[in-house]
Amino acid sequence: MDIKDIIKPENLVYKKTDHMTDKVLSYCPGCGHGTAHRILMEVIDEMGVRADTIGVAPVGCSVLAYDFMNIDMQGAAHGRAPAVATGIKRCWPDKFVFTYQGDGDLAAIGTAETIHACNRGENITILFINNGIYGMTGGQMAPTTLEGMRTTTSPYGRDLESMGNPIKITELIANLPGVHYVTRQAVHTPRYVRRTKKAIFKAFDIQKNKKGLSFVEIVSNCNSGWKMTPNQSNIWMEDNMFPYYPLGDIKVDGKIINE
Amino acid sequence: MDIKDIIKPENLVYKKTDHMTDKVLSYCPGCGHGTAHRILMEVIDEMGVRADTIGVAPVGCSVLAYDFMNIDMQGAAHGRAPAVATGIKRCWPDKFVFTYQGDGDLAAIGTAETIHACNRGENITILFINNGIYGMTGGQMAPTTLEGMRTTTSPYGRDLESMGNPIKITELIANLPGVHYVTRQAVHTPRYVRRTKKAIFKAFDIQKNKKGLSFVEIVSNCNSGWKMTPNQSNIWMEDNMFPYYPLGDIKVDGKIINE
Amino acid sequence: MAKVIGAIVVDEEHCKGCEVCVVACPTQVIGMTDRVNSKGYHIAYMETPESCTGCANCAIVCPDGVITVYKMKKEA
Amino acid sequence: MAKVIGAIVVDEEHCKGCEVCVVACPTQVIGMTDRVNSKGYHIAYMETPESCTGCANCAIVCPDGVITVYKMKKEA
Amino acid sequence: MTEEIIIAGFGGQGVLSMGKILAYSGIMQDQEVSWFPSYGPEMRGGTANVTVILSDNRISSPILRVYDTAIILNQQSMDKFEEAVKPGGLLIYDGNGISNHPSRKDIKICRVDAAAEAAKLGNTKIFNMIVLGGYLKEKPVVKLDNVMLGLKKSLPERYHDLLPANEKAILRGQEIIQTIE
Amino acid sequence: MTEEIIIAGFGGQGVLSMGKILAYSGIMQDQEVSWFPSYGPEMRGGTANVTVILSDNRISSPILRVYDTAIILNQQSMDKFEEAVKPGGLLIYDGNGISNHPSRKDIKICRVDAAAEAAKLGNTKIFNMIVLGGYLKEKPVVKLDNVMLGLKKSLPERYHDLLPANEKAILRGQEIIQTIE
Amino acid sequence: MKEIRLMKGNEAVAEGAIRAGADAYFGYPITPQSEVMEYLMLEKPHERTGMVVLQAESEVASINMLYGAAGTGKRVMTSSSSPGISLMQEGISYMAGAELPCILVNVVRGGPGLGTIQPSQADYFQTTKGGGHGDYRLIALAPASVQEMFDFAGLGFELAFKYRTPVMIQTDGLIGQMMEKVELSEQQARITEFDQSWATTGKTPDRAQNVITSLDLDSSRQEQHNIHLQKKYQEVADNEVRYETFDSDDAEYLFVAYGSSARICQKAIELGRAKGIKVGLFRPITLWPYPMKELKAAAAKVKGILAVEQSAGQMIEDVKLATECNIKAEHFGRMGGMIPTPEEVLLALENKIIGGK
Amino acid sequence: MKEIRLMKGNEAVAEGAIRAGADAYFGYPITPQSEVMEYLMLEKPHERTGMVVLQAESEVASINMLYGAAGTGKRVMTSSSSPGISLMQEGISYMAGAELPCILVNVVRGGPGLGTIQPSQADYFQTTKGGGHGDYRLIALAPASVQEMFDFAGLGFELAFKYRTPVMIQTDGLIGQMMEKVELSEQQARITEFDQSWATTGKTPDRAQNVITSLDLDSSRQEQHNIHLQKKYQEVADNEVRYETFDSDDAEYLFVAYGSSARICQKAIELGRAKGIKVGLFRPITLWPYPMKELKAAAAKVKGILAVEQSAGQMIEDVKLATECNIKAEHFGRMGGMIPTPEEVLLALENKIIGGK
Ligand SMILES: Cc1ncc(C[n+]2csc(CCOP(=O)(O)OP(=O)(O)O)c2C)c(N)n1
Ligand SMILES: Cc1ncc(C[n+]2csc(CCOP(=O)(O)OP(=O)(O)O)c2C)c(N)n1
Ligand code: SF4
Ligand code: SF4
Ligand code: SF4
Ligand code: SF4
Ligand code: SF4
Ligand code: SF4
Ligand SMILES: [Mg+2]
Ligand SMILES: [Mg+2]
Repeated sequence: MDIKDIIKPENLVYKKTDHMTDKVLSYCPGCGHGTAHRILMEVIDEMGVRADTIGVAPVGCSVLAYDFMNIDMQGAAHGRAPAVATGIKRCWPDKFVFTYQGDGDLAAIGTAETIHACNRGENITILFINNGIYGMTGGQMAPTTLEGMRTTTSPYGRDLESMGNPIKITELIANLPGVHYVTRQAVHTPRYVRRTKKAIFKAFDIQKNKKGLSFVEIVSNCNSGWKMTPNQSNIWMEDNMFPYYPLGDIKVDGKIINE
Repeated sequence: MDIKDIIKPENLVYKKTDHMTDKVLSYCPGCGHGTAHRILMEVIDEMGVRADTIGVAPVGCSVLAYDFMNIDMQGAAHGRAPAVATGIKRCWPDKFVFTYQGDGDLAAIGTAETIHACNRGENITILFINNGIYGMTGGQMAPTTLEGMRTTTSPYGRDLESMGNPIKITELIANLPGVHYVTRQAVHTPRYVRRTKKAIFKAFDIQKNKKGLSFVEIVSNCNSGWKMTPNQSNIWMEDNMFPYYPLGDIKVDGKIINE
Repeated sequence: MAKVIGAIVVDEEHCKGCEVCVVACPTQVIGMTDRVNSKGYHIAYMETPESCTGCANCAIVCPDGVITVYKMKKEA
Repeated sequence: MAKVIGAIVVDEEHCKGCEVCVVACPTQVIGMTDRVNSKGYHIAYMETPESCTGCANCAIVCPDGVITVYKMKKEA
Repeated sequence: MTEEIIIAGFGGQGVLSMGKILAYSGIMQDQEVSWFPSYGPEMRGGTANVTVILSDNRISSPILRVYDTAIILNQQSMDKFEEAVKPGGLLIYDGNGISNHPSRKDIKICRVDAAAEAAKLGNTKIFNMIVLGGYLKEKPVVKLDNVMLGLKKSLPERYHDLLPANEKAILRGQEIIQTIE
Repeated sequence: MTEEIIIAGFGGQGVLSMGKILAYSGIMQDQEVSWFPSYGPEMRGGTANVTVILSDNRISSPILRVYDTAIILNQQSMDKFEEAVKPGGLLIYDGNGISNHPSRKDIKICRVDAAAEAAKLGNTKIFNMIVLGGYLKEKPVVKLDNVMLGLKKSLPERYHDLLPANEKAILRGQEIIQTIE
Repeated sequence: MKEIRLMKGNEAVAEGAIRAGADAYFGYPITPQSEVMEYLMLEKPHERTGMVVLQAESEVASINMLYGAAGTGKRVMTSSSSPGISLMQEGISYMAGAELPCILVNVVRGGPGLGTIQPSQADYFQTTKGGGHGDYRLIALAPASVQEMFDFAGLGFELAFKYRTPVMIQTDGLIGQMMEKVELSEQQARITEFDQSWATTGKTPDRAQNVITSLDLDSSRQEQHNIHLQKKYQEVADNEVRYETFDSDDAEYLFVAYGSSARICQKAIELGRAKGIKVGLFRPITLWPYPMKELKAAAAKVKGILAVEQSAGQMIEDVKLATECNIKAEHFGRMGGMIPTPEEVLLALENKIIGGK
Repeated sequence: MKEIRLMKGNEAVAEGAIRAGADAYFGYPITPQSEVMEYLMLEKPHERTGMVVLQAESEVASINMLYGAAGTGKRVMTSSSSPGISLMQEGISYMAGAELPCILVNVVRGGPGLGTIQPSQADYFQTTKGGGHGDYRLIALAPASVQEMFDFAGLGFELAFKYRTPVMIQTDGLIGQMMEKVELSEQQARITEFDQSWATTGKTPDRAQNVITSLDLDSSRQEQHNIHLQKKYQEVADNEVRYETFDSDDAEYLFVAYGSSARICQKAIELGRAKGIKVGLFRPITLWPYPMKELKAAAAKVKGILAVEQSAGQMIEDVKLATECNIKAEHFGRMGGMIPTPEEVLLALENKIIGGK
């Protein structure tokens, strides 16, 4: 049977959503940012809420997110996306507002804004891409960098004594009463992509029902920063990141899940 | 027996430590700041470590702490005391370094500096005076202001929906591995003053032994901001603050205490 | 029994040759071309098209979203 | 049996009249003067000096640290 | 007409609100007014003062070095502001707690023992209204009607039952003020 | 002597390090040098270029509009920099991936197919050294000895075993470069 | 009937914002301006007009909340005092770069550092020359009365939206804390149907996505953006200069002063004229754009200028640039929260300008 | 033997700090200056000299760590680029107010806002006029070569401690990212026995407590403190002006430019002189104190000045103030990360100054 017979509009199974623009993603080959972008846009597409959605891009590799997500967006200052989102949401309580932030952005310079938006229970969704490094600026140590991990500012490996502990900000904010849903996911295999998409769906649903803040962490690779090929980096991530940042729901319906 | 016979140097039982200056405290009558200052100075006095101690004052009612504590001190920018203390301690690892901070200072504007100094496990001591209000600036709502509490910026009572939840920053930072000792105390009765002093002793001892960060919260009154007499405010504090901010050790020897 | 058969189309100019799709395909359909596109990247392609089930795993996981997937029932 | 007897000295100019010491004293020794100091504050004083045990509770809790405490054994 | 006044005393004496009532009264009779307080945490337990200007014309500087009238309610303020009264001006003070009485000869000095009077009346809250009454006796820059209107404006509605007591206090102040030779 | 060079190509082609070796070589023979790269995230997968200046005198501007020599390693760079060669100057390029070959008549144009050669030698890492060799054949601005010293300086010690391969590559570049009419 | 009230400057700017139809206020307490938010909270503007008021966790959060809300086309305001305004500098630069309208209020206090809480005008440079990074300008309005505190809220929004740029209301503890009579204008409706051509309110099928950003990694496009900004600033400079003069017609000497210093100078003029000194006042109302041409013209008619500013001498630079150094011009000021008296100001004129060589 | 290296500007300032005996560096990554901290981390200065290097959680934290360490008498440095420097403004004002010595490095990029990561000089106003609040000044050194990046670390500490004031090394992405030959000076020992008369190192019985603060709620004392600061700044202005001239002896026209623009102007001079245009360069090395007298003198000998700056025109104000508007002076610059070429600069001179009326 000829392939041409299969490739027909009526047989279409999967195609990039038109909520993504046609621009070439500025990400390195194999970087999880692209996948995360796409499934987020799929959710907005499938929920049919583009006209009611305002996204907030961070400063990080995804600083140009608005070049790729074909929705209304604002570029926030480094770390301040939750404050920007608060400003938007308070004026437009019926719109969907999300932030998309890296680990440096959310867990270093933006710590106060993150904690307080969560504590106020702003009815927004935070997407948190944790790749354990500052990708954008060339691979410096992030608050989430693992012990012993080499980065350009921890060239001999992160030393807990002098550089502090990799922070589990997600577990931390889960303790705040204003936070309704907290989960940690990944996008490096089809299975996890599907799960993460479901989590994002859930987060937007919570926002729709005005139940408070939802927080979706995506543990992701930064093959450039980690100095690996994409597939190597995904394996390394499973072996090293997931044990420290275990995947799964952390808080559901306002209640922390205790394993 | 005549009182004059009792009031003799050899019968002296208690006297303000000379580690306090003779200046009149700038605090309102009955404010807990004064007591907290004094027992802190007593600890430094009794440990004999004045020559090795550098304190960091915040911006808040205790902005002039250095006028009253007769030790070397720095006045930090609002909220930044933990960063200032980090700067000092990293250069002088063998000195005792403490910060003395209000709830607005530590838990609002200074959230990021607090969390990250704790997360790095800086070997310093943080004294945290939680009076549920911004005393200095005239009684505005603080992050720790209780639900329903009236302040100049919550004149109809704190509304959780729009103003967020009173934050338990102390429980939050107790989750961070760099933090060794966390306790919540009070200074409104002699019994609690003695306990709190012991806690401060312990904190300085931990610092001496380089075990990591110690964090002593003191739930205190702000009778001016609360618009009560001092004794009224202390009763109100017991009835309202303590149930939400329960006293006692939260983390000891690096382990969280579970009741 | 009707067997399902699939096919993928890779946007060759936009493929970045990351090979994430290669390991994601449950039936090892995908290989990489020797030639490169104008950006200098090798390109994913169906090396064994007959094994494609149209499961879309490759497309779902492709960071650049350059894979389109088709599927039809093939009469046995 | 040697009974203990105490006494307190209040720095009158620096007392702020907050009355925290009053409620802290286990033997209700302390009262407040009618007169005020130059700052306009009433001043804590020993209303019933004979009850003072020199326990220092008042001094420990005085926010302004203006109480000095003395104590001696009184032969019964 | 322009009247430039400083009112100075302890934080709790109602200095600022007295100035506010005066300013409101001026507005009630279509005057220009300005009111500038000392502010900030140093007020805590310390002194407080407020500069009030009433004028028929646009007011230039809201802060001044010399005043037509100084109303002085404690010793610190006396030390600071006795010299600031313009020659020919007026100084009013409450004798309570004053150890060094004013001694200038080129100004008019009046004494209104409002603290004692308020204590006598068993209502320390009206202290500042007694002082105000004394002042208005000496300088009727605003009409009593307008003062009462001003008071009404500046008091929250729930306190309006206190208006009569305040009026009485003003009248009492007018009675007890005395000129010192 | 002053030689102003632009080296331009893809991010992964070793453009910056080639410039660095050149600069180091200059230092080895006591010249003044400057090296200014394009920088930042737009380099990610994009183009990279570096301006290198070697001179016997203090160097003024480290960035230029026109160059004595342009070394061009992809089509984008060709589009951008062919015009930037000074009349009488030199343009060296690798033909791999070039669709529009340079056409200027007022400059010297040389081609060094380093990519193909490197592939032939089975070591893509020496690509830029082959190019460098070609350049040095045309403009021996630095002596080979000094280049080798420069290489040594700019390579971390643990890579010093690669020095012979690099030297060979330079020599090979000198052989394969050809002038285009 | 005119609605007249006795208000603090801080309260007036808050009421002015409500009445101008502000959509949101985000702020953080700091003396001497905390009454702005306190007044708003007490007034429940959410019930009056639907206006949102939120106490942020810091000034950094405030300015970024402003950014977010402004980016959706809303009329937003914040207020702070010197140290808090310094913390906002990154955000202010972002808002200028992203062309977001808003009102910032700086109730200046004495610096540097924590300084004092008393009035000062030492943030002139910060506001007019660029406290943040990059080439941008703030329209800076300097009220000299409580009435203007009220009025400039409305004017501020008008200018901010006309030019899509942040407007600073630059005042100080004196104007913020003092009470004066204010004539209130009527409540303007909040604008709910507005020009959303640039605002991020949700992409609808009939238009392309809207993006709010100050980033363009492509330098030549970034330069084009900067050229666009500079053109806009030129337009503002051409059209929005505001100033006022007093007793300047026959003046031989001129005070140049803004805000509270202008008020003090007016009294000094009264005192001076009583002594026979013909002195007038030139009062810039817009600190940027500075009334360059207008001051130059005014200066041409006098013998000397005393620039009075509660600072070590900042505005004097603009006075010199405006007058092209063609006239004797000196600075007089007090620092650290000290307010000059009218007498001092007059004396300085006599010593530095009239008596000076 | 001289130690010679090929280094980036960013690396040179880091190595310069180590060799000048720096005690600590606190910083946060940002392009185009991240190599400063990366270099330090790689060099393990803790092992070389005992110097502490810590990556902070933000620029706000960095500057306040600096404050703490500097308050104990230590030699401390941070570096950042425009948006990060804006975030430090409160802290910088505090350090100036508390009279704390330190080195700040601003590797300027295009703004406003997030802007671009390419070189710019548009933070001149921020650094020289006061980005933070209150009356304070930074000593601002503008290196024009990698060698000076190295040298000015040492010079910076010297000046910072001589005057107890923060020193800004104001540079840009061009100088930070380019490599040149650097002659390294010898390692200076870290100073462990230093003047602790003011530093907070723990109160000993032989001295009163030391306090580091910028607060004084008493305005008259705060004013005294400000007067003290102003006197100090005057002393700096009198003694620390640095500048350099090129080809100015016979020049009929002058470029005035600092840092990377000065380098570009030098090439423009080569091109200009080749065409017979007698043009020279006046290069301020200290941006504050600005070489006022020196530029005035130099200007007296020429027909016109072109101020070249990668901005919309900031330094031009100081050029005008220095020359008292007595000479034709125009600004030429590019913005948003665009670097002018020597050819453009020369053309601008020909059009705006030589050809202009
Ligand atoms: C105020 C400020 N400080 C620093 C930077 C530089 N900067 C840009 S992105 C970034 C970190 C990015 O890391 P992360 O948030 O983890 O995102 P990633 O690139 O890894 O996705 C930094 C420090 C900046 N733009 N602004
Ligand atoms: C950057 C900055 N923002 C705001 C302020 C104003 N301010 C001074 S103290 C304070 C809050 C004090 O409250 P808290 O920390 O709880 O201390 P307390 O007075 O209650 O002891 C604020 C907001 C400031 N000084 N600096
Ligand atoms: S640097 Fe890392 S995070 Fe950024 S695009 Fe590349 S792989 Fe992704
Ligand atoms: S305002 Fe409150 S916290 Fe401050 S001194 Fe008074 S009682 Fe204490
Ligand atoms: S995952 Fe996508 S980009 Fe990567 S190789 Fe496959 S098709 Fe190409
Ligand atoms: S659709 Fe499924 S089977 Fe076909 S190539 Fe993709 S992953 Fe393989
Ligand atoms: S010492 Fe003890 S008994 Fe004596 S007055 Fe004080 S509290 Fe009372
Ligand atoms: S507690 Fe101290 S200040 Fe308060 S009344 Fe007693 S003695 Fe006076
Ligand atoms: Mg990251
Ligand atoms: Mg508090």
